Amino acid sequence: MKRSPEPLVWLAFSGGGMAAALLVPVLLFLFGLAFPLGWIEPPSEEHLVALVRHPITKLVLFGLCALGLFHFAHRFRYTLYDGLKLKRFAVLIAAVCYGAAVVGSVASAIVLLSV
Amino acid sequence: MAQFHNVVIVGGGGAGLRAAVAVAEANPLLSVAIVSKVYPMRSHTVSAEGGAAAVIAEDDSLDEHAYDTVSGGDWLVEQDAVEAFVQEAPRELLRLEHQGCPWSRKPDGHIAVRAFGGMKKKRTWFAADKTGFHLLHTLFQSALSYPDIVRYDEWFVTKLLVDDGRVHGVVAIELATGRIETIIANAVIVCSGGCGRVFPFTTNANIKTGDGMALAYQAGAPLKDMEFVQYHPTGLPFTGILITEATRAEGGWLLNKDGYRYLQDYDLGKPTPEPVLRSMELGPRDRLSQAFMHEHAKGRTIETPYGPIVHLDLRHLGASVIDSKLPFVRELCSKYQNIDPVKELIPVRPVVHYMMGGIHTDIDGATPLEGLYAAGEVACVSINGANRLGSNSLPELLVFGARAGKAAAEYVQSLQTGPRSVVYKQGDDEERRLRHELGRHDDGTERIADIRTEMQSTMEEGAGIYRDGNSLEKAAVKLHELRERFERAAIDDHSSTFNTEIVAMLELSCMLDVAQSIVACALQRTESRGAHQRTDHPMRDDEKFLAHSLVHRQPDGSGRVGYLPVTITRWPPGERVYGR
Amino acid sequence: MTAYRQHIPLFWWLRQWSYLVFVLRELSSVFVAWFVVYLLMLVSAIGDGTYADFQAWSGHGWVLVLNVVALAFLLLHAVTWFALAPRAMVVPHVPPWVVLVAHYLAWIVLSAGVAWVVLLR
Amino acid sequence: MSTITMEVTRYRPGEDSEPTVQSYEVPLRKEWAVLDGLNHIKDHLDGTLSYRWSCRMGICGSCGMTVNGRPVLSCASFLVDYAPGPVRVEPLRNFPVIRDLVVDISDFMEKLPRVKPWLIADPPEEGEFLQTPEEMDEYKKYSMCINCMLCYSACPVYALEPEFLGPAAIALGQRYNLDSRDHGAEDRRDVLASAEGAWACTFVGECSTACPKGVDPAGAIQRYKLTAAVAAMKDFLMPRGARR
Ligand SMILES: Cc1cc2nc3c(=O)[nH]c(=O)nc-3n(C[C@H](O)[C@H](O)[C@H](O)COP(=O)(O)OP(=O)(O)OC[C@H]3O[C@@H](n4cnc5c(N)ncnc54)[C@H](O)[C@@H]3O)c2cc1C
Ligand code: SF4
Ligand code: F3S
Ligand code: FES
Repeated sequence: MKRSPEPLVWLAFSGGGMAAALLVPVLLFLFGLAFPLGWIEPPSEEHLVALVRHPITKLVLFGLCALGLFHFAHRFRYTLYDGLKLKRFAVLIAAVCYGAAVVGSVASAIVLLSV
Repeated sequence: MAQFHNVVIVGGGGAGLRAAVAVAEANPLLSVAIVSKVYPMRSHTVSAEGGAAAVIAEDDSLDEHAYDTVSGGDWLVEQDAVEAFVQEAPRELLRLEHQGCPWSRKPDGHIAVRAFGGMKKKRTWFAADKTGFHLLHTLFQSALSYPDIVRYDEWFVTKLLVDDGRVHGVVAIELATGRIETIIANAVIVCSGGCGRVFPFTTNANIKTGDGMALAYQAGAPLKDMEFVQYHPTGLPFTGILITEATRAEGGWLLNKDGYRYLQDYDLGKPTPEPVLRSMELGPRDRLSQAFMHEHAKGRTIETPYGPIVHLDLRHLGASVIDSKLPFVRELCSKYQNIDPVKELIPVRPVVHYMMGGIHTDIDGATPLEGLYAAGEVACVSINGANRLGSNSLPELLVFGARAGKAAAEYVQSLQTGPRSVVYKQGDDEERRLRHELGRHDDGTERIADIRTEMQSTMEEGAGIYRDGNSLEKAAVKLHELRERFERAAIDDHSSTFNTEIVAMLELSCMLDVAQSIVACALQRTESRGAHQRTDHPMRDDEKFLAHSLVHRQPDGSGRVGYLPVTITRWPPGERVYGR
Repeated sequence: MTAYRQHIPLFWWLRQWSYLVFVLRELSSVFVAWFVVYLLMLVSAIGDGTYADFQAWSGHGWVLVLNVVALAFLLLHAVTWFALAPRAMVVPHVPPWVVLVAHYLAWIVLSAGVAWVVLLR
Repeated sequence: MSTITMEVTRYRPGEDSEPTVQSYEVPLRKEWAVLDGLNHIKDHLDGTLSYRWSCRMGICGSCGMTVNGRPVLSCASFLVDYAPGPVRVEPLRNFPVIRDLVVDISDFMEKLPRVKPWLIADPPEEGEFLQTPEEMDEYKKYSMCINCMLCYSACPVYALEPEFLGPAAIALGQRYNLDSRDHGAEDRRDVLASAEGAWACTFVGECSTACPKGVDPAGAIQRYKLTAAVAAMKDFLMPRGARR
């Protein structure tokens, strides 16, 4: 029986989509706009250090990074297929996209473990 | 190169699909093919709205269904066929349920039934108000599970091949390519539907042009009871789109221009707020359409650019009943009439709806021509007699489609010999004729559409709800003239790819045959019965006319009308009583 | 039969507004990826003790512009994602609008929670 | 009487190497659908125009066309809504054009049986399957498909990936999967959950926008993805034999 590996990547894609929708806007707003622009007084460095060293934070952030990257990989893969009519390079595109997600996930694990 | 099948079915509507499955089930070794001028799921069965009658309710009985059918048909009914029909109908509808048809349900999960015109009990199964749609798609989709049923989709049958008093197949054109093919078969089942398009104002789809009736007629099989054309009392003006009888079964009222429920003046009972079976708005269609004509004569209808109308009032049913039981009616009214039946009156007028007559068959769908079978609206068994009851047609397609399929499968098994070479020659001749038609009439002087329009208005004027000797004579003369003008019709389109003009021409030729046979039969029947109302002979005449008209085509194209006595088993002719 | 095969232009999504919105929605994924990169830079800056440098860098005009665009795309992502949810997740006996509202509620609660944790001092 | 210009795509194989546009003036009447305009052309102006139609009440699914760029049923779209015009009438997109406004849908007809759109179940010995109105609501809208192909015409994935099973076929598979009487979900899974099945859909959602019968194929497909993903996880976690 030929079954496609698609369910796995799709679940990762969906998980990432949900995580990104729920968490990224607020994080991006705070760290990307509000703090740099001084709209909100940024928290102290000690607080942040304590926060990212907390195992739950590490776990959540790792989940967000890895799933987010798979979300990206999956969607971007289809955007290239359809948006630019590149389906003929399907194998290459899939390898590059998911490859990037795997590498990125490993990298985020290293970063998170090293803080 | 010819194609070969044991059984060829002309038409992929309800009757055709059911017949095909019946053949396949009777003998899986047989090769069965459906040839249809549209994809099966586009067939006109898809438009049926209201429901399909079959006895399942506790308080109902087969005898009552049979009696309603016989009296509804004004006794011009084969009673043995009706008995078989009422008995097999529940089985057929259940079979569809088992195949997935989404019949509307009671809260406890059992099949629900609704009232219908002319029926004494609630026995009409329904799938909201898209019964035909669900029925056809269920039949079509479950037929896909029989991979051995071959389909010729979008092939137009132009001729039945007959040799030595036996049918040997058909000739058909593949529309997409213009390819003309002789399809040899041991038996042919014609399931090509009705012929409403012979009239100008009809609920019928564009494809309902009576092709099968004409094919059989041309091949030498007689047509039966062609004078009985049903007008449905409630069609939308301009489009002719049907507003189903289920609206009245759910409690809708018919109002004249004074807001008066005028049916009470026509011996159809007394008005009550709740619908009463076999009474008022739930009377039979012939009587309701006739009542409209009388109201019109009295000046109590409303004039519109699309003819006189009365109103159908559903407002008191409320949005929830309309949305759950009649959603399609609401959709159609808002789309095509720009009104909301929850708040507004629906303008309606009688509209040509159904052909009681058709190819003469026996109780097994067999015609007098050996190897030729027919079922569905194209056929006349007859269970419908002089007036069909609403919701009897869908179960009829199934019951007699199945019977014809089974009978054809048996017939084919008993055959020894194949066709003689003359049959192939006939096929070649037909191909030559069609090629000639394609190229012909570059210099033609008549437009097909004009002839068609004139034929339609001729039929409306001469053979409408009320007719008389005079109007029919005139119609006959006019049709003869149109037939001659048809020979001079022009064809603009000489392409062999999807040539819809050639199709329109072939259909017009069929419709002219059908129109002529309707008029011929109506002229001879000097009585009034059911849907055939002669103002010059207003009474029913059982002495002379408790008999089916049979019209045979003569070599000169005219029809010879004879009569066949009606089979009476248990219900001697009586008075048709409604509302009392 | 020589059927004519209709041509699909490379930039077919410019043909119709709804297709364009679709492609933009899909492109939001690029900004999700960008955010992951940005987040990891932030985290490693916090770990290295170079958080101040990171803050200075994130105040650069182009970084800000990029983040504004990214935020816009993420909002598009979130809104379209929630709109889709009730169609994929059909919960028995729960009408679709409830599923939709539940997602928005979750969004608000989580956002508030994250802000609280981050800003807690 | 006022008129409106209809710009109709013509394509006659053998004569034209590619489609051309022909303009016709037709009466602009309040009641007229685009289809009535075409019928006027066919009957009175130009008998060579080819298109499909039958029921003219939005139920047979024959008359899909692209009108002013959108896939619609031409019998259920009205000329006045396009006034003052001109109205562009083209064949449905994403299908080969056989002639004028007639497209080749044999691809769908070949795909449809693959999803096994029939009830897979053993009927009860006697009487009907019981099914409550609520159970019927589970699949009802997916059973409303008239096979009009507007969704295929609207779907860019189908345009680019003709192998894609497509919105209507998947919705019809789901119609049976979600029917309380049916036990065939497992039989349909190989096709529906293949790479050309539900997974190929990227949820453009235009199929549901175009659908004239409220089928919501986009929703059906998303739902199926979730079901299929869960089933795949179960396969992964549980040995074969443990499953039904
Ligand atoms: C609007 C409407 C509502 C109705 N509602 C009800 C109802 O509620 N209850 C009820 O019982 N009845 C109802 N009826 C009547 C009933 O629907 C029809 O009588 C019935 O569906 C006819 O089915 P059929 O199979 O005989 O033919 P159709 O479904 O009309 O099929 C005819 C088939 O023959 C094919 N065909 C025709 N000519 C050719 C040719 N030359 N070559 C090849 N193929 C050909 C067509 O392609 C088609 O597949 C209604 C009818 C209408 C018009
Ligand atoms: S899903 Fe809708 S648009 Fe698609 S074929 Fe069915 S009815 Fe037409
Ligand atoms: S438009 Fe196409 S991509 Fe999916 S949601 Fe509909 S099938
Ligand atoms: S003609 Fe039947 S759907 Fe338009």
